Formats: sequence, C-alpha cells, structure tokens
Amino acid sequence: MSAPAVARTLPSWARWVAPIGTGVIGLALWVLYVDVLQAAPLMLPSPIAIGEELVLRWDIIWEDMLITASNALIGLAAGSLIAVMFAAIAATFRPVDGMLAPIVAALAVIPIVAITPILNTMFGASSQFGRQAVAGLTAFIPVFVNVLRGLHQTTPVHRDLFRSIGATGEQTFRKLTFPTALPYLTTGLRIASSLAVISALVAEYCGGPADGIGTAIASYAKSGHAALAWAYVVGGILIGLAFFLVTAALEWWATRRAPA
Amino acid sequence: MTVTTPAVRADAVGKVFPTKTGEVTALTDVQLDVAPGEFVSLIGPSGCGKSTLLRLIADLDAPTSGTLEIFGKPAAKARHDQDYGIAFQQAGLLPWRTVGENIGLPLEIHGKDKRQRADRVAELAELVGLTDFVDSHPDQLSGGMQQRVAIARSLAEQPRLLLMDEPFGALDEMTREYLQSELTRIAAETHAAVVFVTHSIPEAVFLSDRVVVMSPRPGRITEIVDVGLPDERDEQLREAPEYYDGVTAVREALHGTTTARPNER
Amino acid sequence: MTVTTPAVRADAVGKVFPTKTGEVTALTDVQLDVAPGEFVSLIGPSGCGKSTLLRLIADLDAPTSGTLEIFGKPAAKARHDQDYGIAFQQAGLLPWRTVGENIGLPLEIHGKDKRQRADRVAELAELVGLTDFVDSHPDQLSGGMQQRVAIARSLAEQPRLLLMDEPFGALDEMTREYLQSELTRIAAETHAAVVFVTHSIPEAVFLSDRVVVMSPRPGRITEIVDVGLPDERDEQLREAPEYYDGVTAVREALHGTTTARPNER
Amino acid sequence: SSSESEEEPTTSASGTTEDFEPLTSVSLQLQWLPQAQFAGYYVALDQGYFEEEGFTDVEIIPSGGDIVPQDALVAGDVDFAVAWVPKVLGTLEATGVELTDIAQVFHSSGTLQVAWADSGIESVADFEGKRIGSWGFGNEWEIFAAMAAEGLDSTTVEITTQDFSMNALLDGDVDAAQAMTYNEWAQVLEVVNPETGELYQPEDFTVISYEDTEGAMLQDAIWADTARLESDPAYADAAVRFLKAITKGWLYARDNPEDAAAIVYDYAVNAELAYPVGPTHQLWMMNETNKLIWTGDDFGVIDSAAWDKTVAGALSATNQDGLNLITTEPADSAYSNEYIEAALAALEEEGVDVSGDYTEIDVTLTEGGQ
Amino acid sequence: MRGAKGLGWGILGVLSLILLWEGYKLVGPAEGVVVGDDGSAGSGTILLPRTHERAMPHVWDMAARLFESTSGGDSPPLIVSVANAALLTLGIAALGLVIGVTVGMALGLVMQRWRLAEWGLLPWIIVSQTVPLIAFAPVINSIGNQIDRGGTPWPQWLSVAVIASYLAFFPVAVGALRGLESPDRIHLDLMKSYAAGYRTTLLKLRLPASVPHLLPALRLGAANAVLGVVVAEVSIGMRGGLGRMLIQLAGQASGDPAAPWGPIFGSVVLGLIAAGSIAVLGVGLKKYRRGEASA
Ligand SMILES: Nc1ncnc2c1ncn2[C@@H]1O[C@H](COP(=O)(O)OP(=O)(O)OP(=O)(O)O)[C@@H](O)[C@H]1O
Ligand SMILES: Nc1ncnc2c1ncn2[C@@H]1O[C@H](COP(=O)(O)OP(=O)(O)OP(=O)(O)O)[C@@H](O)[C@H]1O
Ligand SMILES: [Mg+2]
Ligand SMILES: [Mg+2]
Repeated sequence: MSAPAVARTLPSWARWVAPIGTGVIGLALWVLYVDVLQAAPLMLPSPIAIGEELVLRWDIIWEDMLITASNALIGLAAGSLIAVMFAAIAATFRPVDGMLAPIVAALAVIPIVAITPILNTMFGASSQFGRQAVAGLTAFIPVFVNVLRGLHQTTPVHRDLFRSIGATGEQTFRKLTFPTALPYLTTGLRIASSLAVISALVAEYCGGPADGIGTAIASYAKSGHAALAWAYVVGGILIGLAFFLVTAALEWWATRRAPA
Repeated sequence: MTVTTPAVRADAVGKVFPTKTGEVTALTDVQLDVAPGEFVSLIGPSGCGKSTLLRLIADLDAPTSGTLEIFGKPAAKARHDQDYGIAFQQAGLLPWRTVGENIGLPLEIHGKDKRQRADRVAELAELVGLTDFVDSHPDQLSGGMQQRVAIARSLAEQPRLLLMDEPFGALDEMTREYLQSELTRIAAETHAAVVFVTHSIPEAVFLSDRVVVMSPRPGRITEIVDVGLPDERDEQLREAPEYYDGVTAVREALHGTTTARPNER
Repeated sequence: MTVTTPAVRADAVGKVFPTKTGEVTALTDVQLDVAPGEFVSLIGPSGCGKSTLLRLIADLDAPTSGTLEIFGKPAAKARHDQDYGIAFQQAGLLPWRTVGENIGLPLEIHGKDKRQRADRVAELAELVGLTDFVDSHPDQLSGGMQQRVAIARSLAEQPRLLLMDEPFGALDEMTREYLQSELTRIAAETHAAVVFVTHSIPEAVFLSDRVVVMSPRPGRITEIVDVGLPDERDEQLREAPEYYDGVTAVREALHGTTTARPNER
Repeated sequence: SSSESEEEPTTSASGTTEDFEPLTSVSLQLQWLPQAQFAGYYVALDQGYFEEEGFTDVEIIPSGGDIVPQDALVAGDVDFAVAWVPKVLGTLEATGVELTDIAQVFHSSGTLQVAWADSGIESVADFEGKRIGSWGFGNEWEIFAAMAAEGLDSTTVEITTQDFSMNALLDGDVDAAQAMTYNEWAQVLEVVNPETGELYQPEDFTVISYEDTEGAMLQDAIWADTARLESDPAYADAAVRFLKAITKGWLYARDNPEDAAAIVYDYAVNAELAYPVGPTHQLWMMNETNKLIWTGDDFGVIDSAAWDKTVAGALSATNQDGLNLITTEPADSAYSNEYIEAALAALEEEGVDVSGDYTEIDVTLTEGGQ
Repeated sequence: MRGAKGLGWGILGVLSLILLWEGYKLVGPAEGVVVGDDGSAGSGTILLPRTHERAMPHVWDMAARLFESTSGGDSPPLIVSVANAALLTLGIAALGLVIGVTVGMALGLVMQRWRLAEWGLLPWIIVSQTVPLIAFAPVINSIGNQIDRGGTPWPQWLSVAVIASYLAFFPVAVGALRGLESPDRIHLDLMKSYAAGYRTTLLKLRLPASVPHLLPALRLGAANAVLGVVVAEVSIGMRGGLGRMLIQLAGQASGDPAAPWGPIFGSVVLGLIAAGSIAVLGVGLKKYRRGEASA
C-alpha cells in the first residue's frame, strides 16, 4: 500500500535517471559477461565491439535502415488505411464484423516466416512489395481491432444528441463517430508501428532484394561478423524506437481530450 | 401558429420495449398537453418512464401506441425542423471541441455560416455566463459549467421547446440551486416551453408551473400538481410557505402512488 | 473509556496539498469535537474540504498541522484498531464478490473465522434489508441497494464511529429519503457516532444533531448549526415546521459564507 | 587412385592402445537438413561403419535456418562439421578462431546460375546490370568472385535473396537464379511447364556452372577444431577413424546410389521427422553429389590448387556493401591432408578398395520430385 | 443462440474468402497486373497478384494435398505429419507461455509495487520488443548448448521455449501492470481503512481486479508464444515441429505449391487453439469480469 506514497516522494528526475540507470547496469552486466568473464558464445559480442562497428559502418547501416524503415512505413500506412476502411464497414454492417472475425483471428497468428515466401511469389520476389505487404498485414490487426472498438465507443448521450439535432449519417460519422474513434486509432497505430518494423525486418530475412536490416543481420551473423550483425540490430532498434516514439506522441496528442 | 396549438400534445401514448425476457411496458395511456411557454416537470420514482416520455417527445424513440404532436406536427417533423432543444443528465459535450464549438455544434450541423455562428455562440455564452470560457475545453470546466454549456447548446437554434432530462442530477445542491435560478431566467427570456424531468421535489416545485407526477409498473401519470407560484422565482421563494406547500403537495402525490418496495430501491 | 472522551477531536487541523502548480490549502484551523453517538454532518460548497477532513479522520491522509484524536488515540492507531467504519459516495463494492462476501470483506481481512463471519453477515444483511440478496452480485442490484450493502459493510466490525462521504449522493431523491430514515434507525440502534458529508441541506438537517457548515479557499468551519430536532426522525418530520426552520438556518449559514463566483460552479 | 603419402600421422589409427582413452562418441554438424547431399554420413550410420571404427554413439545433427556449422564447431557443440570452405574462411578471419579442413568431400563446385534460354545470359560477363538471385548468407561469394575475375563490379548487379523455392526464376523476378546441381536445378526440372503441360526441360534454360569459372570454390568439407587436434590425441585419433567411416559411407553411396538415396530418405522421414523432397529427387541428388565427389582424385584429399583458387576468389570478392570476404590469406592450419591420408592408408591396409570411379546413373525426374 | 449465429457468420466469412481467392484466380491474369515494367527482371510494381498455380494454388488442391503423403515414398499423409508437428510445437509453446507469464507477472508485480522499478524497467521492456527474434534466437540456442555442455541438461526445446517466452512475456508484463493498477482509489482507500497490508491488498483486490486486463494480455501472449516457437524452430532448426516443416516444405514450393500450405494451416489452427484456450480460461474466471460489461 505504500507504493503511491513512495511515488509521491520520488524526485522528478528519477523518471529519467531510473531507465538510464537500468541501461547502465544492463550494459555493465553485459560487458562483465562478455569481456570480463569471457563466458558468452561468439554470437553475442561485447557492446563495445557493437558500438565500434556501429560507428565504423554507420553509412552502410544507415542505407539499409532507410530501406527497412520505408518498407515498414509504407506497410504501416497501407495496412492502417485498409484496417480503418474495414473497421468502418464492420462497424456499420454487423454481419461483416462476424465474417471478418475468424479471418482477422487467423491473420493474427500466421507466422511471418510462412507467408513471406508466398507473398514473394504472388507479388514478385525482387520488389519490396512482399515486405511491405507483410508489414501491412501485421499492422492491419491492431489497427483494425482498435478502430473497430473505437467506432463502438460513442456514448448513447452523444448519439441521442446528434439525432436530436437532425444530423445526417455522414455528419454523425465525421463529427462524432470518427473523432471518438481517433484515440483508438492512434493506440492501434502505436502498437502497429513496432510490429510493422519487426515484421518488415523478419520478412527481409525470408527473401526478396538483398538489402535492408534483416538481410544484413542474417548475412553477417552467419559469417562470423557478430558485432556487425548486432550493430545492424541496433539500427533496427533505432527504427523501431523512432516509429514508437512518433506514434506514441500521436497517441498522446489524440487522447489528451478523450473522455475519461 | 395560433395560440391554442400546444407545444406538446400526447394523446394515449404508450411505449412497450421488447426485451430478451419479454416485453416491458414503459408507458401506458399518457395524456398530456404542454402550453407554449409553460414549464412542466415530470417527477416519479426511478423506472416510471420519465425519460421514455421525453425521448418520445424528442423523437429519439417512437411510441408503440397513441399519437404525439409537437406544435401540431408529428414528432419526427418537429425534430427535423429543430423545434426543440434538448439537454441530458450528462452534459454530453464533445471533449475534443472547445466550449464555443460545442455550443455551435447544432448550427454547424445545419450549415450556418461561420460569422453567424460566432455571433450566436457569443450571445449564448453570454446568456449562460461563460463568455470567458468559450475557448476552453470541457475537461477544464466544472460539472456545473459543463451543464451550462449543454443548456446553451440546447438553446442554439432558438427552440420554442426545451426538453431536459435531469440536467442538474449530477451536480451538487448549491450549484444546482444556482442553475435552477438561471434556468427560470433563461426560460422566461426565451419564452420557451420546457419539459423538465427531475427526481427532486424541491426542484420540480421551484421551477414549474405544473408538476406531472408519475408512477411505475406500468409508467403512467397519476396526478398533475398545479404549483401556482408567482412567475418570479428567486432565492427568497425557497424559504416561502407557498413553496413548502407545493413541496408537501407533490410529496403527498408521490408517496400516495409510490409502490416500490424498499428492497428494490 | 470514559464518557467524556470524544469520538473525534480535531485540534487546529490543517491540510496543504503540494501540487504541480503550487500548494493547495485544503483545510485550515479546523476545530471540531464529535461526541460518542452524536450525528454530525459536514456541509459546504464543492472544494471546501469536506472529503479532506473525513479522510484525515480516517487516516487515509495525514494532516499537515494540528492534531487529530479518535477516541483519544491517534488516527493511525484508530485505523489499525478498526475503530471506525467508512462509506463513500460510490458504494465501492467489489464486483466479483457477492453481496454477502462484500459485507464480510473486513471480517475476512481481519481473519474472523468462517462461521462467525456468516453469522455477522446474515445479521447485517437483515439490518439493511437485503437478506434475500446475499448471494447476488453487485451488478444485479440497484444503486440504492448497493449503497445499503456498503453501509452494512461499514458496520461489519461494529465500529463506534461511522464516516460517510456523500453516501447517498448518487441516488435519486426518493431512494435517498428512504435510506436517510434507515440510516437514522441504524445509527440509533448501533449507538455509533456518525460524521456525514453531504451537499444537501434537507439531508443534513434531517439526519443530524449538529450541522458543520464549511467554506472554501481555504477550507474552514464557518458555523456549526445545532439542529435541535427530536431524536426520533420519521417521514412526518419532513413536513414539520421545525424541520423547515432547520433547513432555513443551514441555508442562511451557508449562503452567508458562500463566496464562490457563479462562473466557477 | 591410391594414397600418395607415406608418412605416418603422429597419432596412430584405431586399434593401437596409446596413452589416451579413445573417443567412442562423436557428433557431426551438417549445414542443412537431412538429404542425399549428406548420404555418406547417414550410410555410415546405417551400415555400421562408425561401429566398425570404434564409435558407439554418433550423432548427425542437421541444421536449420540460422545454425552455422562452423560456429557450432567453434562453440564446442559438435566435434566435426560439414561446411563450405569460403564460408569458413570468412568466419575464421572475422572471429580469429582456428579450424582445419580435414577432408574435402566435394572436389568441385556444384553451384549453378540458371537463366531462361532466351535471356541472353550466357556467361558471368552478362551479369552486369542484371538481377541475380542468390541465397545470400555466404552463398553469394562465388558470384562475386567470378565477377571479380571478369573484372566486373559487384555493385552493378542487383542481388535478390532467393527463398527456398525456385519461383523467383520461374516468375522472372530474377534474370538468373542460383541453384545447386543436386537440388534446386532438379526442383526447376520438377515443375510443369504450363505451355507444354510437361515438365520443364534443361533446354529451356541456360546454365552457368561456377566450376567452369574462376569463381569456383571448394564446398562440402569436414572441419575439425585445430587446437584440439594438436592438444588432444584422442580427438586426433577419432578424426582419422571418423574419416575412415565416412569414406566407407561415401564409397557405398558411390557403388549403390539407389540404396544410399533410400537410406537417407528413410532416415530423414522416420528418424528426423524431416520431409525432404521425395525419393526420385533424392536419387537425383545422390547421383549429382557422387559426381562432385568422385572426380578422379582421392576421396577427401584437398587439392592445393583448388584450395588456392578458393582463397584467391575469396580475397578478390567484395559484396554489395563493398566488404571483402577475407582480406588476408588464411593460416596454414586451415587445411590438412594428414588425417584423410592416414584414413585412406588405413583403409587400404584393411583391404578396402578406395580407388575406382563413379558411374553415372540415369534419373528421370517426376513432378514435385515424389 | 448468439454464439451459433456468430459461428454462422464466421463460416460465411471464411467461405467468402475462399470464394474471393478462387474468383480472383479465375479472372485474374496469371502474371498479375504490373505497372512500370521496363522489361527487365523484377521491375515494375505488381498491383494485383499472380494467379498461376505456384502463386495461388486452388483451395481444393491445398485440401487434397493434406491427404497425400508428405514427401512421397512411405511418408505419412501431410495432415498427419502436420498434426504431429503441431502437437510438439503446441507443447513447447505452452511451456514458453508459462515461462513468459511467470516472468511477465513478476515484472508486473515489481513495477506496480515500486514506481522506481516501473520507471527503470518499462522503457526497456518496450525496447526489448524491437529486437528481432531472429537476431538473438541463435544466441539463446548457443547459450543453451553451453549450459548443456556444462553438465546441466538443456534440451533444444527448452531454448525454443525460452525464445518463445520472449514474445509472450511482453503483453503479460504490460497487462499485469495495468491490471494491478486498475483498482479504483475508493477500493484502495477501503483496504487502507481496513489496515490491510500489501499482501492482503494484492490477493483480495489487485489480483482479482487485474483479471479483465490479464485475459487479453494472456490471449496475446499465447498467440505470441506459438509464433515465437515457430520462428525459433525455423531459426535453430529444431526437429519435429511446425517451424522446420515450414521451411522444409517451402523448399518444394515450386514443384509442389500446395504442400507449404499444410503447415501454414497447422500453425494458424495452433494459434487459434492457443488463443481459444485463454478464452476458456476466461469463462472460468467469469466472476472477475463482471465489471467488464459496463466498461
Ligand atoms: N431501451 C430500452 N429497452 C428496454 N427497456 C427499457 C428501455 N428503456 C427504458 N426501458 C424500461 O422502461 C422503463 C422506464 O424507463 P425510463 O428510463 O423511462 O425510466 P425513468 O423514469 O427515466 O427512470 P430514472 O429515474 O431511473 O431515469 C424502465 O422499466 C426501463 O427498464
Ligand atoms: N490529493 C489532492 N491533491 C491536491 N489537491 C487536492 C487533493 N485532494 C483534494 N485537493 C484539493 O483540496 C480542496 C478540497 O477538496 P475536497 O475533496 O476535500 O473538497 P470537498 O469539499 O469534498 O468537495 P466535493 O463537494 O466536490 O466533494 C480542493 O480544492 C481540492 O482540489
Ligand atoms: Mg431517466
Ligand atoms: Mg468530497
């Protein structure tokens, strides 16, 4: 029970120092495990070595980051757009909701490694399309689920109000239903953003043009360049974080005025 | 319009809700006329159909029997013509809109141009005493202020009929008394007829020309109390004997008809 | 314990909340004694510190100045000794527990054995008239019934002091009047002292021996009205002149001190 | 052919008692899932050749997606590993570990680049500006080495990472796809040509074999831990016995390709719960694998010229990131014929005929390889 | 009644999807619809997918393929191999989920108990999910082998379960934190007024109140565990599970395009079973979800 009481006495700088402290401790343990004890397998290099590679090879890592990030972004945008459309249809026509339910549930559990080759065959192995499609597909799920929920969140009093002032269906959607669903959309986007990056990256690993973070990670991990491979992993994390932070900011902006 | 056309005329109105466990008769045989400019309160225990009746008048639901006329027209037409304004227990403001934008919502929906809208919003904000807050968001307002925004919104189209479903139910007593005075002032200024749902006997008496007392199972009107207080309603009145008489009259009408067993309260 | 030890003694109690935008003085210099078995209401406009004072008494918060004694002990000790029972505006029932399990929660936490617990729960359910509902879940109950469960729960440990923060605030007026009568009966039966927060003047008058009137900015006691009604409080009383006198006295005490500007309501 | 070496290894072959306890349990890490490419090892297991060499417990560990045989060997997870020479050279330089190629199972490269017959791609020189398929992960070095030998810039080709199927070629997503003679090439020929309704025919494609280019590199080899070979006589002894057993296995596979293919297939399906492409495909693979092993040289003996060619290719090749596979010559310890020669000598002593050639068989592919 | 109706619509949905697939296959061009193709390989953007057999096998071919032998010879029918592999994968996923839930709950409890822990850990927990599984699956496998060599038996499936738990723990940790913090102030005040300690409050209030948050988290965690096991199996090539079967059959996708769909269906069914089993758990915990309807 003392938790909230303690929280109040914590200085505000602890907010920033705590995660940094955790990071420093984590890095120290890592260095201890790899460099001092030398107990780690070769595949797990020291963070120092990773940092060196990151600096040394930043230009090629950056190039691949751009490719993976753009694939993830295109997938995220397209997947979200389609998800919003489907959610709007499902919210309007109940049966469609029921019809989509099993398909969405199944999509949510399809392994990326399984569908990427199929998408590559369907859409061409030499285009980035397969990756974008995979990113889109993974982004679709959380956006669809959240927007659909959001579209059902209008309160009876608001619905009554719009009816009482004789608003048309289109006006009700634009001025009530959509703004109500907006915070849900941004929550969905936030969840989808990290997933899109991860899945674009994993898709690269399953074929397609020989570029992007995922391809590089696998290539270098398999040729003994563990530190370089992990430098690429850091690149992937940076993309994921960038996506997360942008969408989290968006979510914060949208939920600011949301009803409690 | 002739003076004799009532603002609301309910003739043998009934409402039955089909539910999973059978039919619920929410209202039977409701007979009620509200004159233009008249202030009528609906009072009665929970579930007696007050809200249902109000929603029928507002054409938010359709009656299953009987007829309803608003200024001589069918309820649906009255709704489309914006003959009434409505306010609910929850203020029901859109949180992403400012106070001004909330007040102006009906005008916006009906395509009033920006200039006209701004003028009217300023006027309404003034009326409810929120001029300084037009650019605030609802979450920055107290409950009483939010409810005043909702009332301003319901007045936006200058309706001749105001429908209010426990608009002060969620407020504390002191704010409530204050808003009651405001409402009588506004109703007088706008010459609108008001149908006002409440749980509070003092509130009903303080505000109304007539108090409609209802009883549940099935919901029906059991008595209509003519309050007979002067048109001017001020704070003095709350301590006046006529007022206490009105309260006693409504209490008795109500208790005579209250059949709810304690366990179901 | 001697008869002279008050149930609650607040001596120069003050409470300041540190907030992001500076300090908020919620209470200053509160001086209050509540005698055992006495029924005291706290009334005042929103934000005047009623809840804060109650929470200090319950040791849910600590005062920043002054001293508080409950039956002669520090508030924290009284809390650990379970000297008081508490009820809030929301019933605050645990939705996954049945009515019986909710009533028995404090007993369960204090390790009373199952048998004893069952007996006491049955007794309490009887007291609040919910014997038929002990196995129901809260969501199957009306708001008034839920609030009665909460009251039963606050009585579980036979406290000599009952703390209630607007327990009937969310209920409709008729249920409210009914529960007020119930509460006076229960308070009389259990001989508990009651500190009762309310917004409603009639409620405060109907229930209390003394009404403590508070005013905000900073929260302080401005007047204590001795109601002086007979111990027996029944429905008749609500129409009695002494009752109206009490209401008028409290209203005047309140309005004389209300400094809130309309815009902030 | 016969053994040219007269020198006895420092540690003797099995049978002699030395001052160490002979290893009876060893493990071998493969570089992919069980299939006829690895027939010799499974045959040795099936025919009891390992037992004959004193091993009571031999584990053959298939690899999946990310398990790198040389890494498993370095980590000590296994005693021996099958891996391609250039990939191991890359790892050796990048990590600074030491491994030794103790037997070169494949004497020639089985890598092809397959293009449509009408594509105009006839040689590596035609790659420039084209989209070239490769599995990546180390399989691309022959392409880059061959291009480097032609003076071509590796950044002028666009590489598409092929997945496990040959659809990228069939759908025209790449101009030329990588294929192993023994596996993917057959997969292409197991597909029905929608125009004819029959399987695709070799004439439908142009095939560039890296064996014919300067990019050819040594492939499947048996690798051992260098330091352990030097310090642990039991391990060195086991290496020789292990090589004896697998030599016998591969000899069996050479002489009985049908049986050997069936043995691997059975083992894969029943013991490994792996589902390789069907029996006819395995037979094709057995046939092609035998061709890569039995080129007329002694089994397993590393040809220094081929080794040097591989090293030269590895030194010259740069990938699309502009990085080199290796920048310096590998250590001398990176290969040694000592063990395989000892094994062959011991086998001859025991009367096993390690000479002889492989006679190709005719394999008719079926749809889907089943 | 409503369940049956929902099922009906669901079946209709799946049928429409099949119809869409076959319908498009019927009318769509074999090479798809490509724009911006300059004649060279792999150029242009495909707007509509290819419809030939290798890209979009007939649904009935996929179904029929399930009953043919997995890889010719005397190998069992595909459906049997898939079922066997799915069982193994499911078992490992269950273990992965257990590990994930244990770790996730522990983190949730710690973060709820100490605000400083929440500040220190939560950002890293979020960052952890941006690290791709394929990057560290081999590391885990390798550490597992190290432990195994060190004398403590560490079978490969344990590594797979640990890798899967990495995906499973995340929603649980976040859901537990949110759930444990979900009780209303009024309930916390009530417990304080009873002078209840941390343990009592946890058992009587926080844990029961967290159920509505935990169930969706568990459902996500279960689905993630299955996905994680499949990826881990692919990555470290563990024998017997769906993951390796997926890559193995993908290897014959050119000549036998319907084959890879077997394990794909298998893993989808598995994911649904995993998520569905949480729904069953939810029924068992129904009384803790009474608040949900109103929310
Ligand atoms: N949509 C509905 N479906 C089914 N029954 C309904 C519906 N709306 C109202 N009812 C029922 O009709 C009856 C009257 O309800 P109504 O809301 O009008 O009562 P009320 O007088 O406004 O009560 P309260 O004072 O609690 O607001 C109740 O028994 C209620 O359960
Ligand atoms: N935890 C807190 N932190 C900061 N300020 C607080 C806190 N609790 C209360 N206050 C402030 O203290 C003052 C008194 O609050 P309190 O809740 O006691 O008023 P109240 O009389 O109970 O009002 P109401 O009738 O609305 O319940 C208010 O100005 C409030 O904003
Ligand atoms: Mg109502
Ligand atoms: Mg309060």
